[in-house]
Amino acid sequence: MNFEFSDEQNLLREQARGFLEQNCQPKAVRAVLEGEESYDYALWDKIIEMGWTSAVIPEEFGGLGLSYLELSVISEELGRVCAPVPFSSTVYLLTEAILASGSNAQKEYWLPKLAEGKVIGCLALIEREGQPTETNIHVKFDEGNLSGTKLLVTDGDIADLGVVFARDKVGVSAYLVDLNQKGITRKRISTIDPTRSHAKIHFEEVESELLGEEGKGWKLLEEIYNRAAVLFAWEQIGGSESALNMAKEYALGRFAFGRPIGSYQAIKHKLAHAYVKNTLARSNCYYGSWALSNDAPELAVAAAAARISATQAYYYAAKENIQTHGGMGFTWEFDCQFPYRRSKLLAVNIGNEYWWQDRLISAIENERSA
Amino acid sequence: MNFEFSDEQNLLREQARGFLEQNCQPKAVRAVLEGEESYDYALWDKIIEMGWTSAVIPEEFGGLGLSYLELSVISEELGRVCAPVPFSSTVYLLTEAILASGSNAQKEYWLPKLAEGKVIGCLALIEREGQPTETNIHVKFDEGNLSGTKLLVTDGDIADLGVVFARDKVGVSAYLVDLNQKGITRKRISTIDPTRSHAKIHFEEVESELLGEEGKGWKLLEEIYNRAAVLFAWEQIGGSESALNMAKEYALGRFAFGRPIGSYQAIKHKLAHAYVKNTLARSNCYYGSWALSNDAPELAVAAAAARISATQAYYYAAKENIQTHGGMGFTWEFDCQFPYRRSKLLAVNIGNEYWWQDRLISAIENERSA
Amino acid sequence: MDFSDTSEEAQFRDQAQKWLATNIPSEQELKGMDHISRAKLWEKRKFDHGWSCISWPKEYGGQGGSAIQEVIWGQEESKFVLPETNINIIGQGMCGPTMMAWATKEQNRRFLPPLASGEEVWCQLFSEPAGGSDLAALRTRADREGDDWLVNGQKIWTSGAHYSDYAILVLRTDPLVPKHQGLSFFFISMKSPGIEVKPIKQISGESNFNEVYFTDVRVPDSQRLGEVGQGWQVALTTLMNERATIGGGGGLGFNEIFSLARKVNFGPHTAIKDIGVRRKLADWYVQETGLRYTGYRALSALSRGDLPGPENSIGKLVGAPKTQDMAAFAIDLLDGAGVIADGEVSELAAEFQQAYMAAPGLRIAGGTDEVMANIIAERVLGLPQEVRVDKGIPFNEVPTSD
Amino acid sequence: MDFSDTSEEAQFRDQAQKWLATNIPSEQELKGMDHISRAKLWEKRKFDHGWSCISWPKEYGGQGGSAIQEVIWGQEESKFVLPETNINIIGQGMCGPTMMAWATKEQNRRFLPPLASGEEVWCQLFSEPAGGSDLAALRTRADREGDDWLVNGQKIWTSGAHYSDYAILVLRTDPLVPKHQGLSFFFISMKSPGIEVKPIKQISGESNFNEVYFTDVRVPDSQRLGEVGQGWQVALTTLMNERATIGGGGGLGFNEIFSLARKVNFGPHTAIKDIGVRRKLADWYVQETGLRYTGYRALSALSRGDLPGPENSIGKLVGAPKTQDMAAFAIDLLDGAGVIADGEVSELAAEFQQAYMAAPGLRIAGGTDEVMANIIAERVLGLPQEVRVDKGIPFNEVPTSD
Repeated sequence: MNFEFSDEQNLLREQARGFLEQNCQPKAVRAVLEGEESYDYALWDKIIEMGWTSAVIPEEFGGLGLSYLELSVISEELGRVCAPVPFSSTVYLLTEAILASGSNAQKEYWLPKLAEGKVIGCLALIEREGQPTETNIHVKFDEGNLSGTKLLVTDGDIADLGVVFARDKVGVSAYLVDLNQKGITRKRISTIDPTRSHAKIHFEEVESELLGEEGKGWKLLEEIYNRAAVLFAWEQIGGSESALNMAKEYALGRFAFGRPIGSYQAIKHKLAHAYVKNTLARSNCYYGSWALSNDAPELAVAAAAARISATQAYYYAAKENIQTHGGMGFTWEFDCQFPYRRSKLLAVNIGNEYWWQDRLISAIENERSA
Repeated sequence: MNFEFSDEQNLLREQARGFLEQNCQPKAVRAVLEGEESYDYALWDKIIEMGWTSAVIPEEFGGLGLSYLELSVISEELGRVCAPVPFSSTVYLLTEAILASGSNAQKEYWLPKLAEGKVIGCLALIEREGQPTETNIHVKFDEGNLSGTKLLVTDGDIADLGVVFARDKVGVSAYLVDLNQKGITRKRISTIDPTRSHAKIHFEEVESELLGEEGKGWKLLEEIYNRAAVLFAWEQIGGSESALNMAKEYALGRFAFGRPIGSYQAIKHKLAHAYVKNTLARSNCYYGSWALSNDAPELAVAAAAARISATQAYYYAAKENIQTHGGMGFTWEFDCQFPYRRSKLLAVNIGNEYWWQDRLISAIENERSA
Repeated sequence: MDFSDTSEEAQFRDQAQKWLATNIPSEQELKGMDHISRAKLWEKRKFDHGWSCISWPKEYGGQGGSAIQEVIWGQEESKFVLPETNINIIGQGMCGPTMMAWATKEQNRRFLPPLASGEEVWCQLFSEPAGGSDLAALRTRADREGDDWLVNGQKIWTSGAHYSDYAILVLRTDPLVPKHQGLSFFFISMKSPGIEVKPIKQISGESNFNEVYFTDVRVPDSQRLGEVGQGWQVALTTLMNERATIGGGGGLGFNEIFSLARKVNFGPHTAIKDIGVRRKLADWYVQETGLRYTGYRALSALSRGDLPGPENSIGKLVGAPKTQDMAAFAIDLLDGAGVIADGEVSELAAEFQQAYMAAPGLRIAGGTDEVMANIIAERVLGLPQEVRVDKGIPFNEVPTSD
Repeated sequence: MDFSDTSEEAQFRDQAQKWLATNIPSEQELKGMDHISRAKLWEKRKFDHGWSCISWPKEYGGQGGSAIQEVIWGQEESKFVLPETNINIIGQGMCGPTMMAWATKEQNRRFLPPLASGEEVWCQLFSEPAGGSDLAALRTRADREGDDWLVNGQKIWTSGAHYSDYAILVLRTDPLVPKHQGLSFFFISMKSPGIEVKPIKQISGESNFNEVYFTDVRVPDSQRLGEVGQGWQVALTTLMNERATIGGGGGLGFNEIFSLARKVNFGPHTAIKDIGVRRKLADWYVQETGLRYTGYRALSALSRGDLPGPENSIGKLVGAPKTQDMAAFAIDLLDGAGVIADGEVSELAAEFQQAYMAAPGLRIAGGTDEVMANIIAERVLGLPQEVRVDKGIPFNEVPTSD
């Protein structure tokens, strides 16, 4: 039994944490929160230099060819600091989409660019409020051109390349769209988490290229989501643990009635429960990473379990961190808002908890009927 | 605004409580729990003498003609002591069924007997595990005779008269069945709450009489349930408050580390939350009683709200009462088991919480679409 | 058991309705006025026609009415679209009653009528950065100098400090005695030299509160309420009124989520058809009706002449986390698009997001969830207080973080 | 990251599997034996073939193996239907390690081998009626008389007391010093005159525990472990092993509810089609896998040679209330018929009911939910202990209820 990260992976974690402590301090997150910029350019450039965006891209395409265990470590650390960069859109969603179903030509063209960090990516799915389903995709692909509006695209205002889900003659398919061409109008949108950037994108007869099989877009989406869910969950775990740490530090230092508030059971048990939720979610993430890195048939179940428990843990830790801070917790000047905002963004970014719960049970039903 | 019980009703409450403190002490409940008898005969006789079984039966049929507010008060007090008597089956279910849809002849024949306490009643619906629905009723009525098996009937082994739901030519209908006739086999069944009595009943071509409209049995059932739900909820509230009181008294008297366990926030907040749940449920019950006693169109919503919140409150108070007692709480010799058992029995006795939640939202949808 | 007014109550309600129907200022009349002026205009009009501070004595600008009349007025007033929320709600709800209990007749004759008429606005200066739930651990000190006291320190979480004319405040006049014994209570002009007000920005982007800094601010000893060292007892008068003034949760409730669930898609159908959604909705509904009817029961007691008890803490304890969970759930229902804060892009989403960001404040301001649970456990159930390690220890020797 | 054994571990597992495959006694062989004899037969057979107390030193009847080998053995053994549950689990898991740490070599050579072979059964006598979560508040006293101690008082919650040969126990040897300082630790023959064992009936109807009464029971001073007054430190050795011995929740888990939901009707379809049921199931599933993989991580640490930490309290804290809620939910799913306790009338219902009645015990025995949360808060997160009003006070002056 060796259900642990290796020494090398733990070393990578230390390096990553040290790097982010230096290059992604709370004031850097705050600068994006309060400022005009869509993301932290300097940090993004350094992340590219570190090779993180190319971690799981095979060496033949210019990547580092590392496993998903290494990427998991990086994801957790990025989540811990609420990094204001388009990492998840580029790496977990776009790169994964191309790795999963790109043609050789597409891989040869785009993967080296992604590995070099020359391309920011995004996934464009959502057209309206509520749960996206195959039947409510209305962006249209016809005779080589794509038209319509995607209501909310994370990193959509800064991305160079998007996977866009559209209806064509066969059904719903995924299309690769160069976002720096004519016919595209992007409107930046303010969201619950201004440390990440979002846009509404309108396509007007825009050239695009089929990704994967025609009419199999929804299956591809679920495949991408299964893989991305594990990495998103690691970001959530990182954030959740950071929220718990903030709360714990505050509870140790803040006094009421002559003793630290951390000595009151109301606070102690609150934080103990946060720790329990984090630990269970983390262990589910271990299993998710194992399944992801081994391309195991258990991935559907493992990804859903990691995703659900991490979503629940992060919400709890983020809100109870503010609660533990009392009045100061909900002031703008305190950093408690970072995980509170980010937890909600990540909670709905690739389908909400309820959707994943249903998928989990379906996956278990499949496993057991097989 | 006078959203309170009247002075007379509060006086009735005091009398009822005093009566039950004397005639239904824990040792009486324990005697039924541990003994062979189906219910507390002596208590039941005295309850009949007090006129409680005849409370809402109109004076013309020999009843007291009181309102449902008085009956609510009695229900709460019976619930408080986990009274081991067939009150709910006889009064909330059978009597209500006859009041709601009995023919004049049926009323004239049965109501005076019920008022006098000569008849114990029951409602026979359940034929298998899982939620009963109109389609899974298989007990059959054909040419004046009823045949088939009801899996679980509360008070079925001691009842004289039952409302039995059966399938006939038109659909599902309710039938009045004299249970003291030939062709009926009853098997007493042990359940989670041995302080109440249960039976499996087999009917073999048994004479029975239509109650209400043919084929409208399910509608009648829902109507009976709406009315009974308020009274069941009062029993639940009484039990829940009693569980909280037991926990509170124990928390005040039990010391750990040199101070009462009730001074620890883990216990304080647990009990505070039980109090909050009880209070909200009680207020919903007030509204339920108002709707019931005024035959208000709001009854469907009011009954469901009372039922749901009382079910949730009772489960919480009953289990956390044991938890507050620590090791002694789960010993046979302590009385913590009474509310724990009873809470679960009442929770599923007229449809579980989930069924009521769905009914509540349906009732709200109806209100708002009207 | 019924919901109707007594005949006197019904008559009063009728009068109130009639007056309101013809006296709410039109938008025309308010045109160009800022929110302070709008609010003051309405307060003054109510005062002039005898509808302000209904339960106060007449000599102090009130109407000598009953508590239930006050409630009936509030119910009727809330049915109309008013020019502005009452900026003097703390002044009239908390400062006024405290003055009545502790100030001299002369002071009350001078200060209460303009408070009732809205011409002068009051605020309350209790909380401090080091205090929090431990309100009495406040440090802002007042040192005697002749007939005056010199005030130095900082208050926080003050609503309306920037437009208030007067304030009530508790100060530490003796740090060498145990916490509760070294406090004294004053009222003060907010125009006094040395007072500086700074708004606090919340994570919701709003600024409902202020920090108030004191640098050698003079307050005459004649403006002391109660004896020197008796400040905590005076403060309790104020706090007893706080529970009555500060209500349940925020605006978000069952209706909003119910209506959202009928609009948005969840899997193959609208969310309201999802049985899991229905169950969540049912749970919230019964909490809300439970709170509503608990309120009716409290009103009935009020109508009978009883005082509201600490049971009212239930409203906040249930309402605030419920609002937070509902807002989080609404965003979930909206799924990916739920994060949109821009009302022009998604009106639906922006509304719930605001609630999500404001909810943490609801769980803290006016007493945290934890404090509310303590209040219920101690004052309703009679469970023992926390062990108090600061009991009997001179304030300046109580352990703190700094 | 992988789930496979190291090559040594694999080899050991292989040997274990092979031996188990041919050595489990047949029902034929066990025919007519009571449960004690069945259990002892199996323990003795394991011992004779070198599969008992694997991590104990050889001279004490063990195999000198590693902690991970112990775990592997347990995994493999649990795959078979055994004659009986191990009646010496507390003896081998808790009493043995305590003896090893504190008894003399001679004592260990005498007592440990028959404990390992199951020929002698041991139990643990710590809890008392007045103690509960405050274990050290025990009152059963031992008074010195020559070379012996005279024991008087009552212990409670003792598993297996009625068939045990020996016991370890903590006694109060000095009530005049503070709580933890007045305790001493002994081992004792359960056959000593003056010991009376009475079973405790639980609400589930089972009797898994006993009360043990002591009336002038003599225990030789040579059977004291540790110094006089050092009993609490010795007890901590035992308790550290308790966490490793007592596992997570009870038998009820996701699989049972999942399978129930596929069988019973809920509204118009089977319960598993109900989206609300699916969500509840999903939540329980992720808790269970979370616990399982947390266990894998702990095993990995064990395999590396690290000691298990207080993180393991998670299993009980999560598992026990989950079992309770699952049992309650299962009864709800079965609806009205869910209350049937008679397995002949409804096999389906009776199973969950038993779990419902046993669950309250799971949340209490071996440390209440509240104690587990305290352990995590204090020992994992490093938050401060409760304020201790009994600290430094002579035991007989600490406030109690009587």
